[in-house]
Amino acid sequence: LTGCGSNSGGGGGGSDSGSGGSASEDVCKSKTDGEGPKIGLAYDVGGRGDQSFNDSAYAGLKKAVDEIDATCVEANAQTDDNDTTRAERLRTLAEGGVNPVIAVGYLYSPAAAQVAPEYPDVDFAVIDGFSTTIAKDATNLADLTFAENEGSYLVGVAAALKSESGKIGFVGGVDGALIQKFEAGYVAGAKSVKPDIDVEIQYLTQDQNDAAAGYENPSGGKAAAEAMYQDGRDVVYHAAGKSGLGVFQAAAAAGEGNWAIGVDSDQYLTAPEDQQPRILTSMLKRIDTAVFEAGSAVADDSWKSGFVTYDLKSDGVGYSTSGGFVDDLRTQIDEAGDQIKSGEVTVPSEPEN
Amino acid sequence: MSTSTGSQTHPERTGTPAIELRGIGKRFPGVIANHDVDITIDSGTIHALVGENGAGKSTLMKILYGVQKPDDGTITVEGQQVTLSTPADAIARGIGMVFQHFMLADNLTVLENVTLGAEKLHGIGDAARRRILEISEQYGFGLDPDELVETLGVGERQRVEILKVLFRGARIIILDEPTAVLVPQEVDALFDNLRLLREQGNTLIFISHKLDEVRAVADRITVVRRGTTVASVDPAEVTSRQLAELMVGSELPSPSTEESTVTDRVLLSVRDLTVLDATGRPELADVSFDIHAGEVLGIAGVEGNGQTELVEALVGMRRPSQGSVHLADQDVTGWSTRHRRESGIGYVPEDRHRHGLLLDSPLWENRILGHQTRPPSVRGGWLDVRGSRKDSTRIVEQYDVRTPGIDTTARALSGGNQQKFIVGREMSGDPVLLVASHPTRGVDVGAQAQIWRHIKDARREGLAVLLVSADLDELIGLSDTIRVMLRGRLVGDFDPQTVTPQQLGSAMTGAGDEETAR
Amino acid sequence: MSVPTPASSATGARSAAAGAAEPAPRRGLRLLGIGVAVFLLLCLVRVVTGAGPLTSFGTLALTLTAATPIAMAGLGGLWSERAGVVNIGLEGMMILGTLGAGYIGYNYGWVAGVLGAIVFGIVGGALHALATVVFAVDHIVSGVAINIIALGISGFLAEVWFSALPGGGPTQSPPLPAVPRIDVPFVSEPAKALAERGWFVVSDLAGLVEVFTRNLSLLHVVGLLLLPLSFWLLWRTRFGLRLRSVGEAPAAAESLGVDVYRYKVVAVLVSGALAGFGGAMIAMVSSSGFQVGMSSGIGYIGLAAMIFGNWRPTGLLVGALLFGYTQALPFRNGPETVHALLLLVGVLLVVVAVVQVVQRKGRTAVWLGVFAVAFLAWFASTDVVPADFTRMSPYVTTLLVLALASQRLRMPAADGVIYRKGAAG
Amino acid sequence: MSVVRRAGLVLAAPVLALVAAGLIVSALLLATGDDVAGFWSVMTALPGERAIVAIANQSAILYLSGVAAAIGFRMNLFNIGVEGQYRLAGFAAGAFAGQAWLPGYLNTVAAILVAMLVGALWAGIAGALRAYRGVSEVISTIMLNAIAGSLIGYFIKQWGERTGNATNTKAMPEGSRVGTIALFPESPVQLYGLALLAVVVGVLFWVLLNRTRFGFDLRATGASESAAVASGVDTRRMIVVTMLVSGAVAGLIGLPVMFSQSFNYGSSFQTGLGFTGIAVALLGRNHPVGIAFGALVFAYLSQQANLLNIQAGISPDIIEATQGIIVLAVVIAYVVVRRYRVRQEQAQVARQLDDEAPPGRGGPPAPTDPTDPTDPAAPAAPTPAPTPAGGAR
Ligand SMILES: Nc1ncnc2c1ncn2[C@@H]1O[C@H](COP(=O)(O)OP(=O)(O)OP(=O)(O)O)[C@@H](O)[C@H]1O
Ligand SMILES: Nc1ncnc2c1ncn2[C@@H]1O[C@H](COP(=O)(O)OP(=O)(O)OP(=O)(O)O)[C@@H](O)[C@H]1O
Ligand SMILES: [Mg+2]
Ligand SMILES: [Mg+2]
Repeated sequence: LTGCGSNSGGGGGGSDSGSGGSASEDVCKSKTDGEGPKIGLAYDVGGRGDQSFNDSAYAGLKKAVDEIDATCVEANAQTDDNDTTRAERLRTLAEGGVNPVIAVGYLYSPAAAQVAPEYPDVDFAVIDGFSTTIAKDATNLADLTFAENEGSYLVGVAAALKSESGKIGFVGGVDGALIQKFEAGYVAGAKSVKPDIDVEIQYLTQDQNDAAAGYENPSGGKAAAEAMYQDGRDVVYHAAGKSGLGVFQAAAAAGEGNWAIGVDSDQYLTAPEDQQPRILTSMLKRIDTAVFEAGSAVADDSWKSGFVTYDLKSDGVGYSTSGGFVDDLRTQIDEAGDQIKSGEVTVPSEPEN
Repeated sequence: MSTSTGSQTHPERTGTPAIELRGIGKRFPGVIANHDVDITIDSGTIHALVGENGAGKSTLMKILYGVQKPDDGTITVEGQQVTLSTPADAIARGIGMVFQHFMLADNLTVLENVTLGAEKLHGIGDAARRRILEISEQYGFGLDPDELVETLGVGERQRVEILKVLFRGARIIILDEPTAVLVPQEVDALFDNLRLLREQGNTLIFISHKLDEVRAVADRITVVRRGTTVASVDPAEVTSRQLAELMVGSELPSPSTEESTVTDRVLLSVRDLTVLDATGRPELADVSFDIHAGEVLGIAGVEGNGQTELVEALVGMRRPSQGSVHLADQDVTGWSTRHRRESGIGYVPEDRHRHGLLLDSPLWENRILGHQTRPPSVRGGWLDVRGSRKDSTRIVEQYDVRTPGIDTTARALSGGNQQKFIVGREMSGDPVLLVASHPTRGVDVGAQAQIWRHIKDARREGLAVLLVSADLDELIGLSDTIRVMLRGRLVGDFDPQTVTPQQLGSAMTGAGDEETAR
Repeated sequence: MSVPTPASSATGARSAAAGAAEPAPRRGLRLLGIGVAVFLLLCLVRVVTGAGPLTSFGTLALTLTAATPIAMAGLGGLWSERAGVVNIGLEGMMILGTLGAGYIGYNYGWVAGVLGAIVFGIVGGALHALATVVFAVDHIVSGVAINIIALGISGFLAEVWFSALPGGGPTQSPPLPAVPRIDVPFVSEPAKALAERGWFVVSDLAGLVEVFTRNLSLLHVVGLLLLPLSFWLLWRTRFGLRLRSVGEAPAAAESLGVDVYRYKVVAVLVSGALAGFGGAMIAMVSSSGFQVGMSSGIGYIGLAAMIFGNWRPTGLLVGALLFGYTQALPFRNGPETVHALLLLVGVLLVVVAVVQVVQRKGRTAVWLGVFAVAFLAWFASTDVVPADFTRMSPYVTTLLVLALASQRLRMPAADGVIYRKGAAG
Repeated sequence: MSVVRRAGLVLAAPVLALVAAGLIVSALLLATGDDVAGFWSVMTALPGERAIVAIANQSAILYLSGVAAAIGFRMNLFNIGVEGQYRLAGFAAGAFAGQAWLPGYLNTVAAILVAMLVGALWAGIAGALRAYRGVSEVISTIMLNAIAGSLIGYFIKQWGERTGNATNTKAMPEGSRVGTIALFPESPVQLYGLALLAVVVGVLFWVLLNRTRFGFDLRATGASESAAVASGVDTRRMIVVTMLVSGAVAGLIGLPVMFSQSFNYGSSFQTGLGFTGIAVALLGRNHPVGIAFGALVFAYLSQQANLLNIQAGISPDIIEATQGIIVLAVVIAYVVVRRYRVRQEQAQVARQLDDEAPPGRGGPPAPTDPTDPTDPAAPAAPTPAPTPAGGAR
């Protein structure tokens, strides 16, 4: 399990960011020529700087720039996008001479499925996507998906082990299939340690089309987590993008004995100093790896189309150890990880009811 | 009678004149509201200003009060030449003005309305309250400082307006048509107040269309025509008729009765009509009357005694809690406004801007208003634009509406022309009943006569008319029967052939005998 | 509101007269009475249902956090509309406030941040004043445009200002310095202890005391004080009289020498300042950093609270608290507490229905009765409200209250009316 | 006023406003050190075939949204609920079409009707609350927007189906889908079939407003409620009906994309159109043609925003700010131009009066009909010849 603890910063390999640095300078603007591939990255709503999902993708981009001499072009999403505007964004990227085009977020699936066949010479990838279920024959299209439930299982184990009150919480962004995967894994992991553990689930919005309320709502995250801590829940895991920053604020305010668990990248590394002591661990979803590998695949001509799953076995998900707060629990967590890898335990991907 | 050229020849009562206006001119886009105006107003006098609608009286007074800036000319107040760019400047010079239309905030109390802008004098608290009560007592206004203005009647509002001026210690007081909404008794009370004010050394400038009043109270009368002063006369030396002819520059008509056209076919029958307000107090109580084809029933009354409610109940804008309305043989009590209008009720509303017109729509669209379900402007669910335009042209011609065309917006017309258009519209489609509320209010004499003529013509054809008016001469001149409304009830029944305005006035205030035999 | 509203004159007219006549002190007393009664009922429901969070410190604290920015926006609306300028641009001014708090607060500390937010809000207000007062543009159009501009500008400038900062990003500022919080010594601790006992009324009251004595943000204190201050300024001073007169009868005000434009401009600027201040609360207290789009409609809700509160400070506070409370509940064991709320609503409806019967308003009473039965039946037949529905509670509650309360709203008479100088007379 | 001048005046405002907006935005970009030249080269670049179609598509959608909002605005109903109405309606139509209870295009037509019905009902709630309980539609529609979002979330969780990480309604059958129209044969982006709804709605809106009794009543109520009441308009009914119509049109907003592209309602459903529609309607002065202009401007700008981001590295948010600035600049320009026109018109009225009135005589003439029985005999007293007052002149 080496990949999980070490070198797992959101900043990836050559990250030069300091204690709280996330997105200091923009590598795509500062570097305009390189031998490697020219990568086009279309962000999800929220964009670079969310210190989790999108930033993780950016970290992969940066790693590609640093390690394989890639260059890059970025594009931001807008809240009122529809499939056509998303497709248009991908086309503009493709026509700008980039290869591959990587779209962050499953919302790009229909758009990528439509655009990929139009540009057979460009490779397309969708993080979390399902585009290849729509464009089934495209050979230049890949969906880079993750076994978030497996990673979440591990932090669930950590949460249950760390909790003294026997009450823990989960704050999700949008109540939908994707985040429910996090929830399901987390709850399963926790119950595997303490079967009667009390897990409170809060979603910031039920409205699937309101990504802002789910993922860009720190005050909502703070309110939800605050309630949980006040209710005696001592570990809260979030899968809510930027809203999670509010969860950390609440954890810091709740003080000693209360913990928060980050998501996507190692959020210990990007958190302000006062919050760091409260961040137990983070569920790592190696979007950075996926982005980097997609770039490399184009460079060395090894593109794989179809679904590419990043799971525990392939180090595509995991947990972080920065801060050392789970050092005493690592054996048990890793044991759980091994059980998953060996297939002994199958982690559910949907909540029970 | 004598006329004088300006004030030079006029003997001055007390030293320096209070106001001297010299060569005042004011142009609005395309309109010369005032030009070459010269007036001298002596200190301690009541000076009246008369003139047709749109002659420029109000504009002139607004200039004197700093609301509008003159383009030319000079203003001298008590011997000192001044520039008045805001009302605040005028107030500082001791000038106060009561506007033609009430300038009151309904949702504020009397105290707040009075102290507004003059807070420095006595604050906005108890000191101010005491001062208001003092003035109120001195002039017998009987006002409660803490009452909301919206609950006051017109007479009381008028007194609040005057109180506002007095509170500021104004020595020169302008009153723009203060009597338009008052009954004779209230007018008398107002005049007593004016005389009292004059005795105390104040100067009063007073505008009115009611020439008898003007002659009764003024020390000097200046006539304004087409934006300029044309004469300054001594009230003792002119008749009202002469004054009026000075105003328009020609001879005048007046309302006059003629042989009765009343038939015995009852067209409108109202029985026990009662309308309650929000608190359940009756605004209209057990009102019953009939109007026959060819009959004009005049309703006299002090404003706020239920005339508005009666009219609106007849037109269907208010729901009666009790009683019935029959139009010809049909019970229309439960009908909507639209249904009633379809069945032949024409309606000339009291407030033409609020109820009669779409000010920013062209005339031909205004032709459709109130006739949305009938030819020639509408056929089925569809507008008949051509029909409407054609008929608008007819109205414009037939009713002498002064306008460049039917595509002009209603707002661009003067009040009198707007009113003529409304009357023309309501007369089209052969109504069986015309409900006319103050049909000539604020309309100048020329237009007034035309409107009267049209009403009489239609009456001869068998139209029934309910005429509500504050102009007693108009009521007496047009009506076949006059009834008086007091506190929501019909209290008197008069024959216009014999009744005098004074008799009507006392019935309207509840002072006189309730029943006068016909 | 704003646009000369059809029904406000059609249906509103009858109620307006009734509502306005009541003298202020009596109205205040009555409101207080109703407040106490509702609170007691709440305590009772808590004891009966065992839904502790109904009056817990956490719920009340969160209520305060949610309600104060709403109240600030509402107060901003109050200032502006009392002077006759409809301000639907509050949302935009609030967004500018969050941006100001983020940029200035990050660079110069929290005090500067709050002031920065206020200044940014004032900039929004100035734009609105320029458009509506100077250019006589329709108030709604100007407000909508300002909302769009503010959102766009905040996103644009955020990228310029924050992208390169550690902890920042194109859509967010780095964490901002904390605003001090207040603990009242000798009160907060005993209150906390008492509140945790779960005693009927006593503990509930203690919870209430605790909210105002423990961990109370300084900005919230200031914000709450701004309400009585505004009341005093607007209803007890010469300045306020003039300002309100401009919203009631601008022509009359001008005829008495009041500079109508100046008061309108001042009111709209204050409005912007208040909205900006609310933005500072969102960025620095509700959360601890600027985030694009973080105002998320609070400006509109504030406007709604103001209308709800009949263009009065007390009323808008009640509206904001109601909204904040129902927004806080779902976070506190939502399915159960919102379920308990059903009982409260049911009982309240019964009470109001009885009052209506006494006042002989049969039809209203029947309607209320039907609703009351429905709520009570819903309460009795279920144990929880599905989580999906709990988040609707602020919105549904607001609609219900407005639909069932008799409408006695009265907006300033010249609200939304475009006034041109020289129109007096 | 000549036709040319009239047309010039109509065009003056938008042109003035666009120039002003351009200057303001350039200044802003200069201040932040952005690439102003790049901005203009992107913004003024002639859109390619694909972009033209995309703009047409987006315009059509925005037009529908603008009309939905404008219907309310025309009678002073501030329906900010278009957002919630079209989303709920889109969901209902998607769910209905997915069920395929009816064959082929029958299903399509029925789904469109369902969308209109649901949109109308959701707006109707606000209308009824306003008409019968006096609840401000501003508040109620804000609340209903939020409720609609939660409601859709609940329904779709209960009955939706999962595709990867997304949850959608069931895809509608092939036979019920509406094809696209190829404006350019080569372009991969084609015009949504239901974009033509915008044309239909536009024409109907114009006819409704200007040629029907209902439209007249609606405009009259908007122009002066009191006058409308006096003319027999039942304002309560008008409020409810207008909200119903507005909501029904709102219901159409989501359909072009759904029937030609996504074939279901799901996570990628386009939101925010309701709010943009308000701005578009206001920009177009609630006029059928004006709204088209507004929709085109907004669609063009957001189309270019994508490019701006990728090609010039400028945040697309500047485009949103630009849209707002244009709205404000246009209304200010309109006010200025309108004042000018009113003054012209009044001057014309005054000229007319001057021409008509015989010189040297003031005021309107007395009735001239000598046979008029109401015209009394001339007074016995001779009319005094008034002396001109004052020494001036
Ligand atoms: N604000 C204005 N803008 C343009 N024209 C105006 C304005 N006010 C007045 N006028 C013009 O000036 C003329 C004089 O108007 P004014 O109100 O002074 O008449 P008046 O003598 O007071 O009439 P009335 O007896 O009806 O009160 C009007 O006929 C009108 O043409
Ligand atoms: N505020 C204003 N702005 C522009 N024009 C005005 C204004 N007020 C009046 N007018 C102009 O003045 C003329 C009508 O003035 P006004 O309404 O005083 O006439 P009137 O005959 O005195 O009517 P009324 O009897 O209703 O007072 C119109 O031609 C109109 O264009
Ligand atoms: Mg006039
Ligand atoms: Mg006048």
